[in-house]
Amino acid sequence: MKTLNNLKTKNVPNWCPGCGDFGIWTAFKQAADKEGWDNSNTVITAGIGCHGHINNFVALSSFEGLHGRALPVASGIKIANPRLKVFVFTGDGDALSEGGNHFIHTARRNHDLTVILHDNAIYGLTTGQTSPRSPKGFISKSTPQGSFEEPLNPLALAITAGATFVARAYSGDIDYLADLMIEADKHKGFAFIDVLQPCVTFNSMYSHFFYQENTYQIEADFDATNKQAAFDKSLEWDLKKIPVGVFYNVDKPTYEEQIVQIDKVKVEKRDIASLYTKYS
Amino acid sequence: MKTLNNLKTKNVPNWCPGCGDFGIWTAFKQAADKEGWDNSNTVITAGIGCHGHINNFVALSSFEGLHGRALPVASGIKIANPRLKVFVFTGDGDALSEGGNHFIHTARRNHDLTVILHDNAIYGLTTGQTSPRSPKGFISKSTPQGSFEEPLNPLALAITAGATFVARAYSGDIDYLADLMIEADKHKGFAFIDVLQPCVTFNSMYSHFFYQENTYQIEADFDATNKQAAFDKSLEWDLKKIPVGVFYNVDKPTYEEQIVQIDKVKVEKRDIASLYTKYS
Amino acid sequence: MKPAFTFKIGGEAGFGIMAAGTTFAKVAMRSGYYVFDYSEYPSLIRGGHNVMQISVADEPVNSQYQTTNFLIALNQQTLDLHKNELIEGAGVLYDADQNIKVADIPDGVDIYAIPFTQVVKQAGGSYVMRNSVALAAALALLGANMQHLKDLIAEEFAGKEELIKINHEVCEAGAAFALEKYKSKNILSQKQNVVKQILVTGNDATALGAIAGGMTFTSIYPMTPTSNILHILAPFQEKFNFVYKQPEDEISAINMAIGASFAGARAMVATSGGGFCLMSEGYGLAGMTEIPIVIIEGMRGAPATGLPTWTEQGDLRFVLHAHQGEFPRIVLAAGNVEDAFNLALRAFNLADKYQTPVLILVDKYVCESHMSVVPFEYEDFKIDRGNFSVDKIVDYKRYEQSDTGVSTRTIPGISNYIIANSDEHDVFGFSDESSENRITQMNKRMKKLATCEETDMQEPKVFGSRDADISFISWGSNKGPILEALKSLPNANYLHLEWLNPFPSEFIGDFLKKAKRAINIECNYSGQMAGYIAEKTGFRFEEKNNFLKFDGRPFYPEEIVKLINNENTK
Amino acid sequence: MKPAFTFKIGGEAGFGIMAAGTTFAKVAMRSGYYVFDYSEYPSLIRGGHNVMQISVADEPVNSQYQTTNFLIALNQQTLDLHKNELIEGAGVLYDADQNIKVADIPDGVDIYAIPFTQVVKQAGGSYVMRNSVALAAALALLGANMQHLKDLIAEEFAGKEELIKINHEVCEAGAAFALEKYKSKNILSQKQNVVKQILVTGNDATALGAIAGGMTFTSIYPMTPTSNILHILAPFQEKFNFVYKQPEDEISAINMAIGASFAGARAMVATSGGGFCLMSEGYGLAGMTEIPIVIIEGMRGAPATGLPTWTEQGDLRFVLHAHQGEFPRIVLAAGNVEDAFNLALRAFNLADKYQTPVLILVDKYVCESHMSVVPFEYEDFKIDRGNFSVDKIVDYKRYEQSDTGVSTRTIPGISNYIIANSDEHDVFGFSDESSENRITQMNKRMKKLATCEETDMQEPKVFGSRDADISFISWGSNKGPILEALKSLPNANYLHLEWLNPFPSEFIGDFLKKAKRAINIECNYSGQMAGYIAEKTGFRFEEKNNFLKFDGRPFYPEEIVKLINNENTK
Ligand SMILES: Cc1ncc(C[n+]2csc(CCOP(=O)(O)OP(=O)(O)O)c2C)c(N)n1
Ligand SMILES: Cc1ncc(C[n+]2csc(CCOP(=O)(O)OP(=O)(O)O)c2C)c(N)n1
Ligand code: SF4
Ligand code: SF4
Ligand SMILES: [Mg+2]
Ligand SMILES: [Mg+2]
Repeated sequence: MKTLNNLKTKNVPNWCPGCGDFGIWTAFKQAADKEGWDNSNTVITAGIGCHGHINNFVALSSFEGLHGRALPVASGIKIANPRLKVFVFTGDGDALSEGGNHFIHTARRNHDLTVILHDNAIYGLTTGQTSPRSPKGFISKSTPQGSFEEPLNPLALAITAGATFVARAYSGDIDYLADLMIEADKHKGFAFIDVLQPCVTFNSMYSHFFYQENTYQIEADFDATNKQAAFDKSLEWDLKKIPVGVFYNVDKPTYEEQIVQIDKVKVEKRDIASLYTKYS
Repeated sequence: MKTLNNLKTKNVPNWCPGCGDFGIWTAFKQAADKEGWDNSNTVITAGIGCHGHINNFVALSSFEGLHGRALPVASGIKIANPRLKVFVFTGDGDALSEGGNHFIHTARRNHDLTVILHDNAIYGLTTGQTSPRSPKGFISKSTPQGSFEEPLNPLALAITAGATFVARAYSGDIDYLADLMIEADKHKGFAFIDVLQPCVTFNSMYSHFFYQENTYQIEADFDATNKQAAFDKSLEWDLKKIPVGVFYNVDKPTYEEQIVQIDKVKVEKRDIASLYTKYS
Repeated sequence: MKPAFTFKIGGEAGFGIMAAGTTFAKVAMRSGYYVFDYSEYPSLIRGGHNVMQISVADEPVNSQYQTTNFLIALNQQTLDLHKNELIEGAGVLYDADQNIKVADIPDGVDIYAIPFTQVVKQAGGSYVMRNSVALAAALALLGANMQHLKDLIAEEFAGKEELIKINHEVCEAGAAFALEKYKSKNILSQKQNVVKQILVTGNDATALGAIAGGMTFTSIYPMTPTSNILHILAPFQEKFNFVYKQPEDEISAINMAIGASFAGARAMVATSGGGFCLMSEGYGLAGMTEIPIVIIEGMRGAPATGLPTWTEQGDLRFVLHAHQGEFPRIVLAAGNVEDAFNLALRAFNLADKYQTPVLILVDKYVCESHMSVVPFEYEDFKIDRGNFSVDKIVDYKRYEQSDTGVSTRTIPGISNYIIANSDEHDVFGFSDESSENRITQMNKRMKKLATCEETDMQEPKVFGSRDADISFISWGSNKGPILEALKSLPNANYLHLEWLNPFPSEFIGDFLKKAKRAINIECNYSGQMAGYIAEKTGFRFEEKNNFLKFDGRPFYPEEIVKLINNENTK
Repeated sequence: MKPAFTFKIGGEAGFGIMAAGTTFAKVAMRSGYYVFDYSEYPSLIRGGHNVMQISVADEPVNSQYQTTNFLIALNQQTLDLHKNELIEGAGVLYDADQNIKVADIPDGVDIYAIPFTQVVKQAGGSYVMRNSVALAAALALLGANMQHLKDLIAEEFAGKEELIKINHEVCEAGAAFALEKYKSKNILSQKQNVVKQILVTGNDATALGAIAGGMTFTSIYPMTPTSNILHILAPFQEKFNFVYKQPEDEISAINMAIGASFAGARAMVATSGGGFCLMSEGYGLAGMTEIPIVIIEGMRGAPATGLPTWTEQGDLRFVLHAHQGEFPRIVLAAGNVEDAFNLALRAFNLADKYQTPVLILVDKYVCESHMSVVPFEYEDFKIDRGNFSVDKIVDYKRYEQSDTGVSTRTIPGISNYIIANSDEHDVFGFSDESSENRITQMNKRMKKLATCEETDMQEPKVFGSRDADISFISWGSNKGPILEALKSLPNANYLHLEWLNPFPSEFIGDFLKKAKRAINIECNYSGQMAGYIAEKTGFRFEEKNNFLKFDGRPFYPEEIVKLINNENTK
């Protein structure tokens, strides 16, 4: 089993000091350590953005592809080898803007993936433009007059589209986030964690302080198997009233357990003679 | 004002006899006739699919672009000339599969469009493949073993994403559909009508008979201003229990009324000297 | 003399024209003939004009012809559109129950009036069986072995005895009516020695090649002219143990395929130009991350939605240059169904060997035209996964330098640490923007193309004699019409280009330099191959030697022959 | 002798290197010098090495240089990486408060040790003002007019008197400390005659050109190196009455722009190669529906995510051939900020005139490098919307034939019936798949390119004497380094290509035929322009005459000079 230490790579994380991505990184390594996620059983995919740099800092096999396309790559990996744990690290620009179509369709198919959204409500890597998570009125380089658009609600969207595990955590709450990651991994199907991740450089609105002040843990008796209740809960977003926890958690067949099982490396020449009748 | 007759073009509709698209076409012409939608005030955009052929059969200025891209073209038109009524005719493959990303983002921005989904739960023009609206287990050329995927719920998706008017009708109920189109047009903001449109050639499951038997009109006292209620209602889909009517209807500022108003044709050479200070 | 007998059936879209045509072709094939068919139809489910032409010959036949020897007209429009194709001695069969005007059929053409509906009714059949009457009557008049038609019906309706019986009766009635009223000709008579053949389209051949070649994953978003590949593959997933996935769009298609390939699968996608636009970002991603994938790109009339059900060869330059910057891409073009099978079969080995995308260009003409061929032979073919290891490798370097440019590939999940990174990366896969690393990795990747050129690239084939007066040069599906034209042009030969990248520039340059007169033939507006040859070899075609066509129709052998003969008599 | 003084400042990303460098450049410009700057930084928000070099000269200066005359090292890494660029008589200024090793600075270089933090503290400033100390010290040591620095600070913090005061004090302290300890040189002294100049990047110039040229709609999804265009434009929407829309992706960007243009707006998009992949389907849609749009394509290291913050010219062939089939596209490339302004300004007229996409190729080097130029002159420029009518037209035919290929365009909403259709269409816009119609419409569309070639295409410019021994030929941002190299190569001239499609083949062919020795210079792997020239003119560059670079760095004038000189002495 890998230890926290040997998940390190030769690269030192170069996120801005204080960036919420450090919390996600630490939580993931902690969970990996606890659960024994290593190169015998795990692969990660990442989008393009500050979040995507994570693949340079975790010594697990990884695929950092194109902006917005981490999900289809992950689905392809999982179909080819369902025994792999597949983690997807994506950003709000990556998953909800450029890759919005994949987000809803990957959820609806219930691919057995764990998807971690670095939700900083900003385009970090391109130096600060409004994202689909930025609130109405948000001022940034791309909306100097304030954004005119309602943000997307990634939890409601995931629930609506067909995700079977939907949760939220704040990136600073490392132990809880690590536990959620473990739970999401154990869940069979599309497991989605919206991580409230402060971008200390380009989004002063959603700071660590803001999330520390305004989040609360979902009630212990909340029924996470009820879609309507989950949807209602996901609409809550107000001062002191941002719920974190598991919103939705139901059992459904995963995409991978329904389809033909191919062997990841067994590639054989095939005899097609039996098909000729049709063409004769 | 145009009459039903002079909205005709030189082309005779060539949908399959019995196709639900005839109903949509007729309802639209009826509404146009009643409301005076003509080339002085209206433009239509269409996707690629059987549905998209409609632009050849209605004598209104039209843009039939690429598969999946009717919505961004429509948004561009509306931004450039907010006085135009813009109708979007799209298919379930067009709007929910190829164009799924535009669907959620156009809804969330509340562009002032009327979007008519020819929802036949199939890819018609490409001769019958499973669509994101086809039910689980659906057998088609692309899923001969039955589809493994849960369908998308376009109403729930529209409500979640931020549409402000969300309704459903059966294409055979022409008068009602025409009335809905008029109401949707009058609505300020993203107005979406999911039209249950039988494809008599490739989808025998959702026939005219099926919809005639299984739809019911939403209760008169239903509160369409309540998002949660609308969402709950949109989840209903069962034998004898497919609601039609207005699910959601709220007032919010449209995208176009918030942004800078450009004049559609006023293009002027501009003096940039005032900007030089910044660069000096 | 035209080296084939050409049969045509036309009518309104949605009335089973293609099915009837294919049945005719199979009867001819089972009777010992070679056949080729070509169909035209609009981008509509119903309405519009559908037509299918079948060339039948004693020797292998490679294309359609402009003239028609026998026409079945299911409606007036068919007659109007095609009557002038009828040549001396031809026959035309039409529905006498309709008010069809036959007044201006050319002289010397036999006219067969058969009341389709009446015959069907009398035989106790239903309206939808009218095509069977027409087909049976035509076959009878051509002296065909009617047992083949009966067999085909029995195979189609296998298990439904009632349907078989009534269809057989309808056919018999049609044949009887025709023979009673008209004299039969001895044209399609049963041959003694029947070579076993199959009747396949380019799409069939591609799908079969992919199955034979060991494909384990494919994601295809439907798009004419390659949608049929998915229709052919989807039912056989369990039988052959592969996954077909219908994705939400083409972007997802190629990224899923890349993911699957990264995890060890043999992956393929198929699309047309519009979908390929959306794949173009993933195309280069595969190049950069060195992931093998096979891409089938089926060209059609363009730009934009264009002429969705018509043919063109306008995407040559696009696929050669799609995506920002440069990466090694192997680009091949299929000339006919046999090529389509062989290229699809072998593309997976090439992709694995060079760990990069292999793209096969086809077009509507080759994708959807049937040709009869002897069953595909690939005994010598072996799966070659290239430098691929499932061993545990310590200090593994995914992008290590090597003489060939190829490094050892492994897969996740077997304790190797493998990094794929779309950023420029070092030998491990970590992002590295230094000048030295950039140069090393670019050279490494591009080296693969040079290796492929030396090791795997095939010389183009020359058909016909080496020292001809006229040398045609072309690529893709023009192969068919050109080979047919050669039958009438003994002084011409043909250089067929299959490898487009890497490109056999030297061979081509030599050939062209030696050619007495070289003529470039292409189905696109500007002569893209002519430009490519000029760039690569320095040889420039004079304008009069560029035969171009861009109206969505393939070349006809007669057009090629006429162009040459007219010039010669000037 | 190097015709410029080169100043460099380097340190860790996120520490205001670019801001300090730009301030230095402005001081020089306001003192009457010409400046050019070039910066390098990784694709990270923090960490990694940032560096900016400013060339200062008495004459217009067009590029960076390999050698450095004055270096500010904010950290050890900067010294290590750049010390060898320092030439005899150069100076290096570093932070004496850090434990920086200066041991192996080359001989003959003046070393200035300034304790940044200490000076800041003593002046009562805060840690973030350390760059001000460095800058003030450097400017003082170079004999600059310190008032410019003070003015720039006052402008930056306008309205915040406290901040201005303390920054001024910090600067004064920095200058005083330096002058006390070291001797000042007379290098950046104030000139008497100061020509009014502005300091702009290619992105600035493009944005300004678009504003001046009447753009009314733009949708840009952020992507290096063109994101700054949106940052520049967004704040001025109300002032100049246009809309900037941030779309969900690049597909939406181009389709929105097409919709806006259809409705009458002047529309633009901007992206880089990866985003352009996603736009490539819309590119041809605009071509097919004959909708004017302007596309800015900013190249960077590729393929895939590649080298996002580095330069390359690898997308030439891609933009020339992107999209299935063929349609008329006008492709231009900007050589420097003045060209960027002029091309953006005029692109809208071209797009409207030919009712088709106009694409401007830029690259990271021109997009993000500042150059000082006299304010843009465009008095003679007039808006030309081409054949555009807002009258009511009876029996309107959107795609009517004409001699030029251009037909009358109108807009929806004014009672005209106008149909845009991505299918092949007839004169009205209705779908039409007939052969005759197809040929007519293809010829009509492509005719526009021929018209443009005759009417609007500009001859390429030759810099330097017509009969030189060496003729450089290149395109895009290489213009800068080549023009600088010419200053040291009196026997060389330079043919700069701005129009890439239509392409001035005849002019270029003539020029190359006459050239004693023609050398192609490009920042890409395979020499795409060389290939294009071979295709279009028949002229083929020998391998030794292809100067190619593909490591993400632009050419340096010294490299070009050295290549020539080394060869001459061989
Ligand atoms: C096709 C494409 N378009 C645009 C970009 C430029 N780009 C890189 S990262 C990014 C957005 C990043 O935002 P997000 O996904 O929220 O990640 P963050 O940096 O905030 O973690 C963009 C637009 C790209 N790489 N590819
Ligand atoms: C980029 C692209 N991919 C694929 C296609 C092929 N195509 C044409 S219509 C269509 C689907 C039509 O389905 P839908 O939108 O539901 O329309 P319907 O025919 O059912 O009305 C597809 C896949 C295309 N034209 N463009
Ligand atoms: S820019 Fe924001 S998201 Fe990116 S590393 Fe810095 S703090 Fe984190
Ligand atoms: S295929 Fe279906 S959707 Fe298309 S025209 Fe026919 S019935 Fe209508
Ligand atoms: Mg983000
Ligand atoms: Mg549909």
